[in-house]
Amino acid sequence: MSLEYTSSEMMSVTAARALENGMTCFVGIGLPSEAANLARLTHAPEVVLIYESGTLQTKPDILPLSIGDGELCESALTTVAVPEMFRYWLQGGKVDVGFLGTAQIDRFANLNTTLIGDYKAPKVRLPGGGGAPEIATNAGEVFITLKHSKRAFVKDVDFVTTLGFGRDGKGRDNVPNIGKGPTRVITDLCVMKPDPETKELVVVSLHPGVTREEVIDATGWDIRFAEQLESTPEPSENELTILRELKARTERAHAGE
Amino acid sequence: MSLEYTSSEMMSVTAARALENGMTCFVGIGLPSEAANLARLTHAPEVVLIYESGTLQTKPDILPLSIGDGELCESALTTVAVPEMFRYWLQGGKVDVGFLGTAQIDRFANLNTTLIGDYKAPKVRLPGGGGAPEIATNAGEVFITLKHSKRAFVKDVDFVTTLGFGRDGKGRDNVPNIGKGPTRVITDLCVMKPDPETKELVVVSLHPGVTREEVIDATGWDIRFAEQLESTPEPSENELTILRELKARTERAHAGE
Amino acid sequence: MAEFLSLHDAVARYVQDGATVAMEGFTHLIPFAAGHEVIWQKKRDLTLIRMTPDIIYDQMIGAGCAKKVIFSWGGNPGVGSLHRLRDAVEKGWPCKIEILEHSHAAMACAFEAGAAGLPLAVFRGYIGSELPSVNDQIKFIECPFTGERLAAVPSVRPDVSIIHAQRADRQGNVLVEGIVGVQKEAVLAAKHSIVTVEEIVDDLNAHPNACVIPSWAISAVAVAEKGALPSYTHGYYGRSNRFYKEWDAIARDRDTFTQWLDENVYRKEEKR
Amino acid sequence: MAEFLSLHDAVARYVQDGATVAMEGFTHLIPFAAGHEVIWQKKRDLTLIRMTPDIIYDQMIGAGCAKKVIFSWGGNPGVGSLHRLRDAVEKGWPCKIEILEHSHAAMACAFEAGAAGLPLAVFRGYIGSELPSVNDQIKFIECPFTGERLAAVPSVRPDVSIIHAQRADRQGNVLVEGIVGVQKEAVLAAKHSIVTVEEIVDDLNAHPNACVIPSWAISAVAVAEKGALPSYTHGYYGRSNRFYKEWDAIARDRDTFTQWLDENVYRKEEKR
Repeated sequence: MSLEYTSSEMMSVTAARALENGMTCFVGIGLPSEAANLARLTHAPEVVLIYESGTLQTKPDILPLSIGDGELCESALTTVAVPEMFRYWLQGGKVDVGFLGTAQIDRFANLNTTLIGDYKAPKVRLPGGGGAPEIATNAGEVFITLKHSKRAFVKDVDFVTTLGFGRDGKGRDNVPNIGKGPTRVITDLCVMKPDPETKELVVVSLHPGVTREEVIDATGWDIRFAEQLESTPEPSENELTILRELKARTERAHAGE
Repeated sequence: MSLEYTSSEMMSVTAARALENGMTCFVGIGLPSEAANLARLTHAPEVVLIYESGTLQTKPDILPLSIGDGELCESALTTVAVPEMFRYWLQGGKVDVGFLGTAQIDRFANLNTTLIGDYKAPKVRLPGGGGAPEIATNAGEVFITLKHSKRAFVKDVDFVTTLGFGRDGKGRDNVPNIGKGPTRVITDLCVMKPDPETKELVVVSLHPGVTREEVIDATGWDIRFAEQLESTPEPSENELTILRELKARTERAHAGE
Repeated sequence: MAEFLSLHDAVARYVQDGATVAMEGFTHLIPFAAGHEVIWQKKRDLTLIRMTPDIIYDQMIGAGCAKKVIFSWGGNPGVGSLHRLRDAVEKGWPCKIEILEHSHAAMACAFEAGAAGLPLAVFRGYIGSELPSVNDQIKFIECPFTGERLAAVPSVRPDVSIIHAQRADRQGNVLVEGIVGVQKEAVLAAKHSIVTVEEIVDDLNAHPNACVIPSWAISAVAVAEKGALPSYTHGYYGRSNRFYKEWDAIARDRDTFTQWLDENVYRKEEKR
Repeated sequence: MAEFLSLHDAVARYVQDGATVAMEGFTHLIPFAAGHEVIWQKKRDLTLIRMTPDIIYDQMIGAGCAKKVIFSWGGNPGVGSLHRLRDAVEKGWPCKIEILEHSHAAMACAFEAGAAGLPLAVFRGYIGSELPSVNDQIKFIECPFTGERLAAVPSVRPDVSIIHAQRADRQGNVLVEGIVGVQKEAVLAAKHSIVTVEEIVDDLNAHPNACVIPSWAISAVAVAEKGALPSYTHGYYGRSNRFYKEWDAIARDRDTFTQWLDENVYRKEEKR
């Protein structure tokens, strides 16, 4: 039996599966938040979700629109001040994985959420760094999820808001007290991991039905594929049902006042 | 009509009167605590008392034995963590006056609560600095209260735990972001203030019935007296009654388990 | 002791043209009523500090109150861009504004350091980021014990901070509850502070370790019922996610924005 | 996730001879039961960190557990000296101990910095004090923005921290309430941590901003009813001021101390 699902759903389910039960995860808003909560509602009931608004171990029933929705506080174990969140919980080394989205990512998994073009005369001004620069360096490792496109996957980001492995892949070498950095990138087409040596992103798994050509066309550099290229497991019926219910609940809640 | 009172009572009442209504006061345990609470229960009902245990704006009904008695927390506006107390409230400049006791004090109002003798081979080991070193520099000004004796009032302290005006009287000169330092010392014999120029302590007021000779005999340096030497006003009946009730309540409470 | 003032009088007294102003509230408890009062009083040349400028600064920037914005994430949460901020930065409408941008960790630590009376915040940050190349206020120091290179930023010390909170008692002590963000830090770091509250009560009924800001650490308390809408007040009313989404269309265009401002701030405030 | 262990097993597993140990509780919630367990298990050569050594470290020092004490105020609060601490420092009984002393502000900031994962704490302190002349761990740095000279001390990073708290839920999340001191910081700053609690409950019933330490930030939770006596537990029982006063006579003399230790720790614990 083959299930019907969208590439977005495939991305969310794959991203969710990256989280192991019991991990502490510092969650970015949007796709990471969707994936992290799906993980919590499926295979990882004891995953600990932390949002930068200060909400520790939160269990929202609907996805937050903002990083500080009331739902996050009401369902949290406790809520701390934002300086404490960044100092004790993130910088203090209590976070296993930072889960981030981005506007632009390059071959060394550097993230740009600052701007497109030149800093002094931007073509497009993006929201900026937010929590990402320190999440990416203080968390044990980093998962990144975003839609695959040539605009997003560029050879070199216009601006390194947030360190992946630096413009030469060596940005974490010999830096004390720094996390492993991005260990996987989950898109709607595939899963990528950094090459253990060069730190360049390599496709390790293609989603069902996706071709190498599609990935190549959607990537702004000469993307490499792992020798043992895998096929990403399909979503289960249970995962899809729970994801769809979560999104439906969320939509209903946000449509109201 | 002349009231009967002890020299200790005279000291407490005089120390209490130094606090103005509405001041925020960082309170040391022991004599300062007694004086500060007497002030609150008499002429200064809105004096704000802060103890280093994190209790903000506390109104204990009995005097605490320790700096962190339950009474302090139960009667406080709120209780914060100790790092916050020292960072936001003291170092953050929210304290008008630090009220301190001491074991030794010298002519420049430097305080020693560390040891008598040499640091490596002390004759008497005292408890140490506690909150005093930073209370004395971060509070707007400092009041000091202790019993007058030649052992306590020495020409040069054995160890400067806490800055008065330094070993030469110039310890606060050109230091940025520092309080005025000790502005008065209240003993069971007299009130002293630093000379505006040299910062050496000068007796400005003698308690009723106390002679210059008594002060000279109880002071370990060649103590000076102000030209306009005043006589400290006597305690009022109301002050004595309230002080005695406070001490009686405290004794009863501490005698129990 | 905090003085009880009308919001009008509090803003008139403490928000001066050219001042450095922090209006905080991390998604929750954003002081919109105070922001509208600042717009209505046509304050100008403000340096606006906020971790997340949000709609409140988008409105103030569009209304011409700002000459500079210091921030760490400038978007409409979950929706998209802040169009008025972008129009000011990119095209100088209604006036040119300067921006200085940080990361959240830097600003959170800078507020903490401001509350702590320190000139700088030290933290492990900005490693490998290019933000230090466009923000000359980011420096690095060496730990004298370990030799580790750590980031340093100046502390935040606003002329005036404005926050919204649930309630004050009759002495002016304020209870903040829920997502408390950097609000207490903003108040303690500032020379002056205004707190708007939903209501004044006899007793805060706060638990022993509640986030209570004492009256003597606040300049003015002003009642502003629903003063955080379209943001929310935990225990009082929810966030208008709908308005946050609608704002995108309103703010996208100078004319619709101007009309909105006219109808919802200038004329509404005049009716008071 | 915290493991529920007996106090015996928790101490046996996490407190190793030679370890750096912080047992915190600022007058309130001092973990006496855990201290007695450490004595009973005859742990040796510990570096003991505590802002206020209090009776708990006086007992541990007298029992020969310590080789070094790091502290900022070493007295019996409201009573007088810690005679066992003094006897060890001045006369080397029962063994020589080294002391390293700070101010409260320094240690509070050092715990904060430890919790924050930093190698150092920076604060405005030790101005004009002679403590830096006897403590080589106190240094000064220059603010790169203002040039101000500020104090720096290494952060506190214990091998194990032990605190006492009101209660844990069945997942091992812990509520601390009242005078919270540096307890949360001590736990977060340490490699391992033991929390003793008065009781285990189904629901902590905590308010939104309560001081709750999540289970996953704690190594072990152990039930120790009345585990803070003669210190106290807010909401459970009061401080035995009487015992604090009585301790002065007990501790003044080596023989009475040894007898007290024998009767109240060694033999009492054996009966378990």
